Amino acid sequence: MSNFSTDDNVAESTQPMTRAEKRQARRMRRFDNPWLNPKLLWGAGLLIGIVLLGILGRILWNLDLVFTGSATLKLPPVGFENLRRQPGVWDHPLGTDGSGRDMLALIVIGAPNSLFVGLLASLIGMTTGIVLGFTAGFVGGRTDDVIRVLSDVMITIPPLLILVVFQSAFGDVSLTMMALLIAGFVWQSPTRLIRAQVLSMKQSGYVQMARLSGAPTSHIMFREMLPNLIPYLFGSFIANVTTSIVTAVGLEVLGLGPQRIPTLGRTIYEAINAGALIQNLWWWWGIPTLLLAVMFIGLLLINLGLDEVSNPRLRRLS
Amino acid sequence: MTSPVLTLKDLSIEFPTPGGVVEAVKALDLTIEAGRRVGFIGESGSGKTTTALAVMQMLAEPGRVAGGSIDLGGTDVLALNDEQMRRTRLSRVAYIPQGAMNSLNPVMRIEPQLWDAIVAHEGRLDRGELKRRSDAALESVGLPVHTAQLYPHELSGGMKQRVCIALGIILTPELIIADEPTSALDVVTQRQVMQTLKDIQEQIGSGLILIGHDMGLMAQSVDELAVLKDGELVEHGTVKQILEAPKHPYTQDLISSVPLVGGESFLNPDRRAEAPKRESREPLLQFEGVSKTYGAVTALHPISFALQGDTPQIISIVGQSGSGKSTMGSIMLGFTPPTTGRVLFEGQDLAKIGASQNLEFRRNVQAVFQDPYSCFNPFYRVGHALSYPYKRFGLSQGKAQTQAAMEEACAAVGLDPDLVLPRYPHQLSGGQRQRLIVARALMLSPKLLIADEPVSMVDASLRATILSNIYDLKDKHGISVLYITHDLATAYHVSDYVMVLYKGHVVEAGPPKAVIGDPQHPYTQLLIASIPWPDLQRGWGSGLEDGAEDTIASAPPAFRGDVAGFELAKA
Amino acid sequence: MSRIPRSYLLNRLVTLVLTILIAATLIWIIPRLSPVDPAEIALGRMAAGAGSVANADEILAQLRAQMGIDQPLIVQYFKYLGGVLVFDFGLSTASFPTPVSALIAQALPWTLGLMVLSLVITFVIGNLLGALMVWERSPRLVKVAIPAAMVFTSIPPILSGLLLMWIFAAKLQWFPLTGSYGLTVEPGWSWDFAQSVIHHGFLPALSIIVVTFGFWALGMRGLMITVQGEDYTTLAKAKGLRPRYILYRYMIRNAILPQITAFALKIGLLIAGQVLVERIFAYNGMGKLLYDAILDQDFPVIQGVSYVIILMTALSVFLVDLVYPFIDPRVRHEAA
Amino acid sequence: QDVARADTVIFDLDRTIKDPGNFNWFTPGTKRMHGAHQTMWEPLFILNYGSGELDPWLATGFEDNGESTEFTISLREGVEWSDGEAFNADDVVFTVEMAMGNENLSEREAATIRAQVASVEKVDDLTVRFTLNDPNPRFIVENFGVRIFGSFLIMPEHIWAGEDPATFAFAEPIGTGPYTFTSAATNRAIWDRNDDWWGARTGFMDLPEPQRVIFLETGGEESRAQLMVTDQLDAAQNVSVGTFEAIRAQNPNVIAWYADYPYAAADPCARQLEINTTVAPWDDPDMRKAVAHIIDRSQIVNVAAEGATLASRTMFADYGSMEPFIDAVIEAGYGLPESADVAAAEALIEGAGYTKGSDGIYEKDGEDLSVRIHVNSASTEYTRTIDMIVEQLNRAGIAATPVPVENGVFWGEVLPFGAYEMTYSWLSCGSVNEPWTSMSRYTVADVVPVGERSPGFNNTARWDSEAAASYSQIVERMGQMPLGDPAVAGLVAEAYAHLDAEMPFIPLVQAAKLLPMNTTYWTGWPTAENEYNHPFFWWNHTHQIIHNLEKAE
Ligand SMILES: Nc1ncnc2c1ncn2[C@@H]1O[C@H](COP(=O)(O)OP(=O)(O)OP(=O)(O)O)[C@@H](O)[C@H]1O
Ligand SMILES: Nc1ncnc2c1ncn2[C@@H]1O[C@H](COP(=O)(O)OP(=O)(O)OP(=O)(O)O)[C@@H](O)[C@H]1O
Ligand SMILES: [Mg+2]
Ligand SMILES: [Mg+2]
Repeated sequence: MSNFSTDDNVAESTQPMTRAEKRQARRMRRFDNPWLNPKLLWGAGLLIGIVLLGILGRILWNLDLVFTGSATLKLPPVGFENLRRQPGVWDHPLGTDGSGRDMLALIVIGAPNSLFVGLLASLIGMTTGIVLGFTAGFVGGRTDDVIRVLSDVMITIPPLLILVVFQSAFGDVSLTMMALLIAGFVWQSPTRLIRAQVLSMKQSGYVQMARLSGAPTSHIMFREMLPNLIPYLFGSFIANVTTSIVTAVGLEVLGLGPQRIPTLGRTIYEAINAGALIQNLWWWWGIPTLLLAVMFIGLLLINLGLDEVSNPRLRRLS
Repeated sequence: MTSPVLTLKDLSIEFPTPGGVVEAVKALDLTIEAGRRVGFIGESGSGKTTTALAVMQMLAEPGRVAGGSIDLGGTDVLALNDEQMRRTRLSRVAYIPQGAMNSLNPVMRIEPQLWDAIVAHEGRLDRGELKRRSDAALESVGLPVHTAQLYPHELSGGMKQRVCIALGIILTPELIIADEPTSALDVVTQRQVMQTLKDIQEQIGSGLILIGHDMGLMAQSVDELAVLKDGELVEHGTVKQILEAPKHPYTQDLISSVPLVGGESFLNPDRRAEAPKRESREPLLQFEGVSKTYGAVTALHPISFALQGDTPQIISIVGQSGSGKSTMGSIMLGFTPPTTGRVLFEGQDLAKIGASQNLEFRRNVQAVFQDPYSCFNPFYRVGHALSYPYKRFGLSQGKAQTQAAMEEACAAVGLDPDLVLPRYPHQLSGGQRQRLIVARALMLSPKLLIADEPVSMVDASLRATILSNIYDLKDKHGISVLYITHDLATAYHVSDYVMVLYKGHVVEAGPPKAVIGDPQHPYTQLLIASIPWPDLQRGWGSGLEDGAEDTIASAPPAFRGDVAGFELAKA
Repeated sequence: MSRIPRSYLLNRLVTLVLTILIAATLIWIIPRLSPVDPAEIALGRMAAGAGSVANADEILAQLRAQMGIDQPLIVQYFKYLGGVLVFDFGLSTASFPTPVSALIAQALPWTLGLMVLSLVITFVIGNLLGALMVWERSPRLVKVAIPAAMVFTSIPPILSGLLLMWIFAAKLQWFPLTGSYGLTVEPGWSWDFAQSVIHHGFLPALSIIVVTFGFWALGMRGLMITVQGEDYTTLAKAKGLRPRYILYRYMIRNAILPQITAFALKIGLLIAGQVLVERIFAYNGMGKLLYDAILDQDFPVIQGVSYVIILMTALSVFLVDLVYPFIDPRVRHEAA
Repeated sequence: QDVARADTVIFDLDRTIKDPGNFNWFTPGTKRMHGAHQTMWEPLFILNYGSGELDPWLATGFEDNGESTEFTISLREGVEWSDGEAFNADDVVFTVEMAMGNENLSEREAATIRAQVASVEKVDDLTVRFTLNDPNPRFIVENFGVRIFGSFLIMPEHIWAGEDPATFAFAEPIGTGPYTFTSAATNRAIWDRNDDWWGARTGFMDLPEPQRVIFLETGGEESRAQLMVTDQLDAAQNVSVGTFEAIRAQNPNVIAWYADYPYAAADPCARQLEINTTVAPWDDPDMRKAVAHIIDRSQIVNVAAEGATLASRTMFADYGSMEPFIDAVIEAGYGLPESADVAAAEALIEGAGYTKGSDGIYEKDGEDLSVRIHVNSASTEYTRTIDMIVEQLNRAGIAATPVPVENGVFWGEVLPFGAYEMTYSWLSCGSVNEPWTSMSRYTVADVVPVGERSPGFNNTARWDSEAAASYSQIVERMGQMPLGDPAVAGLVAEAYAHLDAEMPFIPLVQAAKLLPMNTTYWTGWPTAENEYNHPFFWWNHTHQIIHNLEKAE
């Protein structure tokens, strides 16, 4: 009967013992192995689902259906009817878009693409953040000043500007290029935060201890400091994947992404451009949005789960 | 006869954990009368805090009261609902938490933090009334009224602790629970704070539970003692009863192992071995006019000394918190560059040590840091902290030998290596960690060991064991030790030479028997007087009186009795 | 603010100016990295309208002169810097010869009004919800509902805007479909106008709020968890304070501090992110201006808008730096 | 003052009014599309797309000196500016001379006048004479007849005199039209009827019925559709077929140019595939013809355009006034079929020495037959059509890849410099009532090497063969003939033979604009059945539309 519980199940302890005990036992197992965190597992499951969708889809589905005019336009998913009273057909279980492209094929290709952009951008951004953050925190002095001003400046420059210039210069961007560009806008916060962490860790007992043990700088940086940042880096990475995906989709929805490669953002862009809402072509914008939401929930759950893994205070029994 | 303010009947508290249910408190029976002071004493983890929190109904997850009852002046605490319990807190039972240093909201001034407590229980009052009450509370704990306008970070630890006490008494509760209110404070401040607490408790006539593990402090502060061990109440009686005739072996042990200035030494004089000879003729460590300033604060005034180190010695540095002890240690390690002067190790200027000599220097100079909590990388098992430097300094001759060395070092500080080494730092208590750090330093057998409060977190009996181990090893391996502490009693026993630091100045120095046994300088006298003795006959000194500050500041330093191998330049 | 030491102020000012200078330089350089010739593009755009252009060379030379790109780069650069200081970004190429500053002056009030307001609301709501996710006394429903609501964050703002438009403007007709004020309302200090502005701003603001509050909520959650474990929270409870009071004055008050810095840092990014919402609601703020400029490849306008965004970000960071010590008494104005 | 919705007509504006206080139409930007040249500034003539005739407006007629080097325009009597000043020859001469004397006035109409006119003089108050640099039988329709979008608009001398035309804002604009400027903001402009309009007084025309005209920025397809559904808009900009059907399902009062497919009205710029004739293997006319055979126009119509357009039969826009010339081409056997003839294409490709590889792609000397098609990414119409064509080419054995480029880059750097192999565009745009304008855009006179800008964006295909030379001669001859000369149709067919033989570009489909029009408040919209003119209400001819509107019961 404590007032201190912060988790969802405040009322639990007043329940009859038998049920509570069973629950308790289950939670206890979970507690024992933090990685068996249900949030983490669910989150990872959702993301793996997206990847599986990509893999299985490539094996089992005819990807040539992503081409314009592969089918009747604007067919609804199976079991629905569109405004023209055409029913959905099993040849295109999720329907087709306004150019007669198969929705299933579109998402089989598009969803992993969107995830890929997010992961890659985040990976590059984090790596940059780690390198710069460590350098700034460790070397200090001028280098620190330069890095700080640089990240302050980069935080102020709107990504749109760079993308517009890039597109007018090269006409089109590839997924990788897109990821690189987005990475240019997600490295600043990791840099700032890692720098702060490194500065505080530099003062911490165990770094002092390592110095006392005659450890070289590389050892201190990579063997003493870095491992402790891992939970944070993971969380930050996941958060950045989300940001990157949202940024990518935002740019794609502006028409500023890869032009020819199906991604979820681009599909939504096309749907909106074609007036899919008023035409009640909900599957056209709804399915990619749903997948984005799934990805987002997956990432969110992983993030929450990682929090609990790395922060025992959250890992309550009740 | 007064009525009891708190009656604990058959109280059991448990924490279900993956490893099974921890019974933190087992069938505790205790009654506290109004106006009485009861001390809870016992080793770390014995359930002192848990009991107090149960009374507050603030047990940490997943703890729960498994049985028994808590009766607070006629109210069954366990039957209260959330709102009733909220109203009970502070107005009827006040809790001054362990670690009061961080217990104040950093972004609020002191005054509103006092006011909101009143308002939460008595509703809106007018400003003048609030101000009158809060000023009265602050004054009653001996704080100037203007403190109300300050932010917590602008207060010293002692002041913060007193604010917490002021908070605790502002609604004149029936019961005050103070959880180790002075463990983070130095002796001088501790005395002042305890005095304040006692006075005010007497004034409002409430009951007081004082939690702690310092027998001396208890002897000086409480009427009754409750000795806890492993969640069980092993002994309960008046202080007099317990001090004079402890029944339980644990209590007996607790009382007998308290080191006393002038008391019996806990060291083993027979074990003195012949120290190996040093090669270098240069003094081991030399300070040449070293000082350190942080902005406007002068942490250390210029000081010069030379430690020859041919015969290993223990030099103690004592002083109040903030007197510059750790700063001095850090300068010796080369972690903090001195503002003026230079530090020489075997004739080599620390500021000019190159990368190649660095390893050699590190090998020779080791340290035990003051705060053992942060000294272990949470990512690694604690064994890493021991084995890494051992290998790094080329002492290791294979895995098995390293393991053996580690085990030996653990044994020397009273730890079971099998139990401790494979654990992660968060699985160890503060005391265990501190001992491991000592073990690590000993294992590396340096020429110079800087030990900054190496035993502050362990209880009295262990403290004696560890210090005597250090004492033995110093001779065996020829280690000179700088022992930084504010525990004058241990300094008295282990050291060859004592320096008393006051605001960065050495105010008194000499052999311990002279300096601590017969203090000349008013500051040293103050320190000695502030020690709480576990002896009811002996009063708790007079403490800092008005004008004492000036006396201390103006008194000339007293240097007495040289010791061979250590020369302090007398400025 | 007499309490701010001069040396600190000076230091911050130098950083501010330096940041702005470097950023301004970057936005000048970036478009010039592109191999395309802006004059050719401008000419191309004329042709795109009509399918052909007579006397192209003459027009091209004119365009070059108007854009100032017939001068050496270094001259262009210093002219640009000089101009930027007085908010002179040259003339828009797409609606020549309107000065970019005039376009920005037209759009800025709307952006400040709507975007900044909704950003502030998002900030407040996001942080509040994030705090409730952690607070021990939040109803269970709240704790489930908030993470569920955060799913909206995955929706592109344009889609949320369209959905809201579809429901509240088209179907229910509670709010107007487009514009920043009524068709026949004349701008001015009248109640009619104010009412109309609020009525029109509601949906665009809502579509921004819905998709962005999640970021703040998530950040706040982490901070609250830390604060929840602090000793002062425990003591607050032991003081018998009302839970809600503890939430606001002890927990949120402390947890929000880092969020404020983050807000200042993100302000520019957030404005630039709302481009499409402004577009679909035909809400003529900076976002819409930027969107049109992107479509028109109107670099002076893109530069001008970017510069204003940069300025806003840098200024808010500067302000937060100055104000921070007042909201967090532990931090002092130190030049470092 | 408040005007009832029933007395207001609301037009859609697809862009922001960047500078609502500026009505200087000589400088670029949207300074006349939000009502200025639809309600306030009237043209001298209006070209009727149905009949090909010039309907007189502020002018009553013109005379050609027979060599098309001198034109004399007669102005209508009694025309007044809305401030009461008379509109006369002085205004015309003043405005034309202003355009001629100011290189800075870069709007297309001003630049064209500058390029064509040698001098202008006032004959009397209602007569103006233009002398041209070169003979140009199309001078009037090109400059004063609203042939495409706008016309050279006459400004009041008594206001503009003494102002610098490059910077004058004309913030309190006046015109001769039946509406006067009331207010404008970035997203809308309001015009109110001038009940004292000269036209009604002189009997030129009745006062138009709408008391107020509003041009409103709508923000995109979805919102304009919603506005249309909820009767907050009377005429909308282009929407897709699906959107149109959805609007109509919710608001049956909404109509379009045709009552049924393709709904949309043809825009004057028919779409085509440009082929750079200097790049191998597309320098071979057979290869170009093969591509033409592969392309299935009906599929483009049905898929890319969702049925909202028609396949092009020739290079021309399918207007009533162009019918004689289109017929001439088709009768001569040069028209294009709607569907593909892949077998014929294969024969041509194999004839050029290619064989089909195992991947289904043609090869020669170990190299795949491939082509990169540049496409302007500004519109989904462009990209969708090219997607379709790329598909068709790939299926037929040509490895085609699309290269999307941004609008400005496309027009600024790709097209004029010939920096493409194939591209989707509408470069034969121009003819709406006579064939020369379009045909003249492929003459050898405009051929420059790849890497130099094609003058006037003409013949970017760099078609420069013998056939091209013969073609150019015929077209040149045609250019000298007066408008309406019956011999022209024959010459068109003759010239078209060369185009058909060498295919420097491949006509694809008509460009279509599906403009929803709302009959809830107003009827009398231009439709195929009521074809007083085309429905592009952002053009200078919108005066006609507004005069035709009638209140719905
Ligand atoms: N949250 C918890 N989860 C599991 N066990 C706990 C928890 N809190 C306390 N315990 C256990 O309860 C027992 C009593 O702890 P308590 O904090 O009361 O000790 P203490 O006597 O106050 O010690 P100290 O002197 O170190 O403060 C310990 O064995 C501890 O391990
Ligand atoms: N890094 C620092 N920056 C600023 N001031 C410091 C710093 N380190 C120490 N000080 C100041 O120097 C003085 C001496 O500090 P030091 O840590 O040496 O005290 P100490 O004697 O070890 O005290 P304690 O017994 O509390 O450990 C104090 O006033 C302290 O505030
Ligand atoms: Mg405790
Ligand atoms: Mg210290």
